[in-house]
Amino acid sequence: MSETPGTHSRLQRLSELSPAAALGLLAGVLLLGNAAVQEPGFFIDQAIGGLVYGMILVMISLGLALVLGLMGVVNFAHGALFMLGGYFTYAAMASYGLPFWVALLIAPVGVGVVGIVMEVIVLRRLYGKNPIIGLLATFGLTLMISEGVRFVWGASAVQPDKPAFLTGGTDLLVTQVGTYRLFTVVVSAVSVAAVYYLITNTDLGLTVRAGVQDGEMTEFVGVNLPIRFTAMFFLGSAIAGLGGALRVVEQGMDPGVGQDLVLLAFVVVVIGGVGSIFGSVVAGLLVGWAQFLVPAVLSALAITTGISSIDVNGIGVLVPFLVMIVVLLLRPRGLFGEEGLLE
Amino acid sequence: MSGHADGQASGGGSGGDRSGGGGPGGGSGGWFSSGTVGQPSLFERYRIPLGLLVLVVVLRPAVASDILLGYDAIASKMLIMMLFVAAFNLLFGYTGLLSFGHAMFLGFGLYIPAILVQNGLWVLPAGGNVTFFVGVVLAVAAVAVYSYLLGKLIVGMGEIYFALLTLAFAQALYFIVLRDWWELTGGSNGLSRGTLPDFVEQTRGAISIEAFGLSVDWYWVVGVVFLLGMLALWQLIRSPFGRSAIAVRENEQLARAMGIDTTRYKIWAVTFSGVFSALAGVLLAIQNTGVAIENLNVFTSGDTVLMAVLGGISYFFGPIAGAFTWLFVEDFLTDFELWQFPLSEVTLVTLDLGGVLAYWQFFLGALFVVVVLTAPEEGIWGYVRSIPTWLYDRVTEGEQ
Amino acid sequence: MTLLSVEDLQAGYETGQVLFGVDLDVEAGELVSLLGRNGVGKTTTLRAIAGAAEPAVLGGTIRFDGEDLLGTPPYEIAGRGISFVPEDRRCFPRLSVVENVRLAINHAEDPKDLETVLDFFPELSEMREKHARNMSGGEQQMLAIARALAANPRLMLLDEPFEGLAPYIVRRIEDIIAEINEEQDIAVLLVEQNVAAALAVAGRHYILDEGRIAESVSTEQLREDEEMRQRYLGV
Amino acid sequence: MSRPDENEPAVDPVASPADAALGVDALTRTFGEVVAVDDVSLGVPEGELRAIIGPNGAGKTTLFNCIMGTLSPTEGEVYLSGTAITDEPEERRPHMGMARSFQSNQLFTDQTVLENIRVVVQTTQQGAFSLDLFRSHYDVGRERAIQIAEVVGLTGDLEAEAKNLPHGEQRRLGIAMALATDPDVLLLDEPTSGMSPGATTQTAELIEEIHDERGLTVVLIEHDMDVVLSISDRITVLDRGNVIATGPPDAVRENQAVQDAYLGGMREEL
Repeated sequence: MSETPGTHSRLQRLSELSPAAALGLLAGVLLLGNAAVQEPGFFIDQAIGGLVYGMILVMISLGLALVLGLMGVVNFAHGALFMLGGYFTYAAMASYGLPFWVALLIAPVGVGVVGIVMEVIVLRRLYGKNPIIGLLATFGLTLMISEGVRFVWGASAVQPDKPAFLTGGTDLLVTQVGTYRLFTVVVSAVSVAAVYYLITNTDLGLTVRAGVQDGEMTEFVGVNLPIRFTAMFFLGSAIAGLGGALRVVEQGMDPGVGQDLVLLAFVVVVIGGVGSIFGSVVAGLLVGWAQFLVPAVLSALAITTGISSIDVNGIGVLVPFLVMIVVLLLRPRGLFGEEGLLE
Repeated sequence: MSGHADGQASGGGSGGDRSGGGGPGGGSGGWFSSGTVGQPSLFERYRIPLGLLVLVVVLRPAVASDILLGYDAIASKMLIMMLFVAAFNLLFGYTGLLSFGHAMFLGFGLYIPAILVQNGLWVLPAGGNVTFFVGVVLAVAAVAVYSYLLGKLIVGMGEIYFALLTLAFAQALYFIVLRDWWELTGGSNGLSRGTLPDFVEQTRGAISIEAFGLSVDWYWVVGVVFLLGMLALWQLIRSPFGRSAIAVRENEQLARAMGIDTTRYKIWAVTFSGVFSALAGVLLAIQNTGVAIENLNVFTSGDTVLMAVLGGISYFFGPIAGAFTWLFVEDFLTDFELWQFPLSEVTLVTLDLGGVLAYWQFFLGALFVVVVLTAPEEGIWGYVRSIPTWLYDRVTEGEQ
Repeated sequence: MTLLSVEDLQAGYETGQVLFGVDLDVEAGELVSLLGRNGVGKTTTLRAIAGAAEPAVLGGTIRFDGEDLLGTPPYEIAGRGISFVPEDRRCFPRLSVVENVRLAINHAEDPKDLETVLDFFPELSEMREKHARNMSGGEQQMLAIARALAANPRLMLLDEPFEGLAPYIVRRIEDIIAEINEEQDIAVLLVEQNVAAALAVAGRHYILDEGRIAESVSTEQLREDEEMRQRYLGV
Repeated sequence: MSRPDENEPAVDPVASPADAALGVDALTRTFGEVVAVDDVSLGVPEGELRAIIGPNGAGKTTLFNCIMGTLSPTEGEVYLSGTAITDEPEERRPHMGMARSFQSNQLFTDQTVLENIRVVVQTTQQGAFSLDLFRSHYDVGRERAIQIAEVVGLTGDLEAEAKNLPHGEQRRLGIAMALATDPDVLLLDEPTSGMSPGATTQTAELIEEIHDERGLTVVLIEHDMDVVLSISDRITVLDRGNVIATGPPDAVRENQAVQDAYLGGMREEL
């Protein structure tokens, strides 16, 4: 995982695509244009929906990519941590009557603490081992967290009340967007930027990057690595918790959400390229948009061509998987993946 | 030391059904000794088929007894899940590929025969009916082609990718079935009655098979298919093909350097695993008298992994032990409310555990984590197997 | 003053014991070499001093500045003033030159200044942003030494710093080591197979054979005693 | 078998690598900007026991991996009995007549000694892939595997699991598995590393025996100069990715470039 010198070189590498891929890209742009012309209102709604959803995906994938790229552990429990963030927020607001702001602070910290417990008791034993073992162990943890949540909050969905000042809509010239959705996008973008800064520009980021490349040597240089790995895991968990907190207010939360979303997050990480934080951000947005825009594109195409069967109902959920299969066929390492990681 | 004791030790302690062990340990000595170097005794050679036979005969009366579950309908389901998890473990335990989406293969067996029986083959003229058996054959053919192509696509990308990609493919397939664009799968309702072949009879919840004027209990039908399937898996593992696959799992770099085409062995292992899983799916459809979409979702896939690892992936009987434990615990604990000690007749302590035990998966998850962290390849069966050796060691210690 | 004192050190790996009682001392500011053929336990000795998880220490003592080092985690040993330059350099391949050095600076009690370190290695200051994996063997060796120097240690452990390097680079590294030792007054324990290079820089030599110190000699003695060189070093 | 003349100078006797039993032509392998093997050419005549020596980091193992197809060379060709095999996948090469043993212990660790060898015999008999499903593995390649175990002296441990063998026997098992591919050219990567002096001598004798009795072409990477000088027909010296000398042991021992590079740059003052 080397983030320092190069977003540019990365984009350059991406530009070395084959003519066929370039042609595909052109076709994509044309299809999007068609959709924007045919049903502008629907298109913009979907684009914004995709952005909000993509940002949530980025939040989940980011923590997953951090732990995977830096510590080499495939954390299946990451979705469960996201879910837990939602439930903590719900508990803080609905059961303890705390204001939304406070809950937004408590939930990530709480999830981070759960993350620390997980790291100290379980994950610490997995560094440097076969990632499959990590996947299995964290899968067991997922089961425990889901059952725990079911035990405490029951199996049905929960949703706290939206804070009053975020309930309305905001005019964005062409369309109106829920203020809360904008809020989600802003908070996500700020957290992504903060994480990126942390990894590339702070000592914590430097030591953890070094620790992944050569843990023993990092300790020889004088770094107390275990504590730093724990800190990094706290961070990854806290971001997932924040994502959950943002989502529960908008859409509610049930014990099954974690498993569904962690799967999507894996898809995002695989598309972005294992080991690349930057890739996860790009892929998260890409998947979010694809999921929302493909239906718009198909709907517009159905209008243009007059063939109504093109407009497949509910194709959106399949889109991330189709994107992943296409990306892997063209670039087995994902968009920005590095050679040799997890192979 | 007597020959008898020697046989005990080598049978219980080393080699045997361990996927890693090339041949049973001990070699000479034992009940049916052949005596030459490297040639196991007949007993050791056919220990696994014998064990399977005993299992089928004993399982139903055992679970039906009051000490255990007290009802026998679960026995056939246990056998089906054992076959399914064993098919999964052909891939994970013997080839080293962790499939996190194994429910999709099960789904082929669940859905395809039912869909074909209900709708006929679209290539045939209207009314081109498909019998159940033809449906099964086509399902197996379909799953073979699908898993072969899937394997070809994703097997070369590394273990973790394989796990994540099988998960993703399974999920994609799940969504397709759920959305039911072609009105074949019944979406979230699944497929119920009418999809079953007409030789299946149901009377007061018990299933039997009517054929050639005979009525055969469903359990014995499952037992026979289970035996055939498991024996085929066993033969696969002991065949030269299976040994190469094990070599691939043990040390892929070395295997390639020694001239083994590791990629092709992996692809074919995926294929065989898919076929046997689909076979379990066919049985499950009849067992449940219909198809529920839950059998296709990510939780079913996850449970499969849990059962295999809990049971012990390096042993042939590991998945069997795992599936048994899982279903037993599920049934036992969810029905269990009052814990009376030591016996219900003479109770000293009574505990109401119903509230906690409803969340039994929490404890199973914890047990699973412990197994993965301490002995990821041993599981319950590894533990059970070590008991005779341990006892034997204690006894001989005393003699010396 | 005796800075490092190793007594009756016994250590080994899962595959078997390697060290069967190593005794050696390094005085403050001294440059000592530890010589021996392949596989006699030179690297094992250094790793044991640096506090690596492997080998396991089975007996004996390691004292630094009078304090027992056994059981101390490697990062604390580094903190007490011992820098380790292991075999194969082990620069962080996907960190830049500056990041490699800064890591050491960030985690030492009384580090040197980044620019001071880079000034000491003009070759490296020309490639500040280059990733270590893209550097030649000699450049990596300099970076590994620079990283160790940045922590401003009292003792530097060097494991075969001349291995696989071209002769003119060997001379350059020899000069660097001599300078570090003489001008900066840092004690050095140098493990080598390259007898000539060791003779050129070190004043005193231990010869390790089958896990024990077989001889402790001065440079002059080793130069003159061809029979000893032949017996233990094959030269 | 070509035994070199005692007075032969330190040059490679085979003019063209394409004519040799094993040939390497202008092979280069780089990792990033690091050149591990730099334009190396070699020709090993049929039946020769060739040692490749050089200090750590000279590029010996990289060269080996390029020859065996574990790594693909950046440039250059590899020839086996006159056929260019550079683009053949790694798993094809044992079937073409070349086999290797690994430097670090690479075994099927949980399997018995017999099964380790047997699975290689089976692969040699059946090819890189075979859907042989209906027989038992007991019936394929067992006798042959036992014979090979006898050659390397592992008969007493046939049923022991490979991971439980002592280090020296594990290395011999590695050699046995390479032999089981029935090779014409055998490549051994530091077969005596980490061995006691006694075991080293035994292994050297074993290698010599295999070479003499079977007329194999053997290429050997080795650190221990005594072993190399006593058993090899010719020695090739690598230094920093280049061949600096090739010739019979005595010629190489006397060669000045070798003295400088390998034996630690013997200077006048030493």
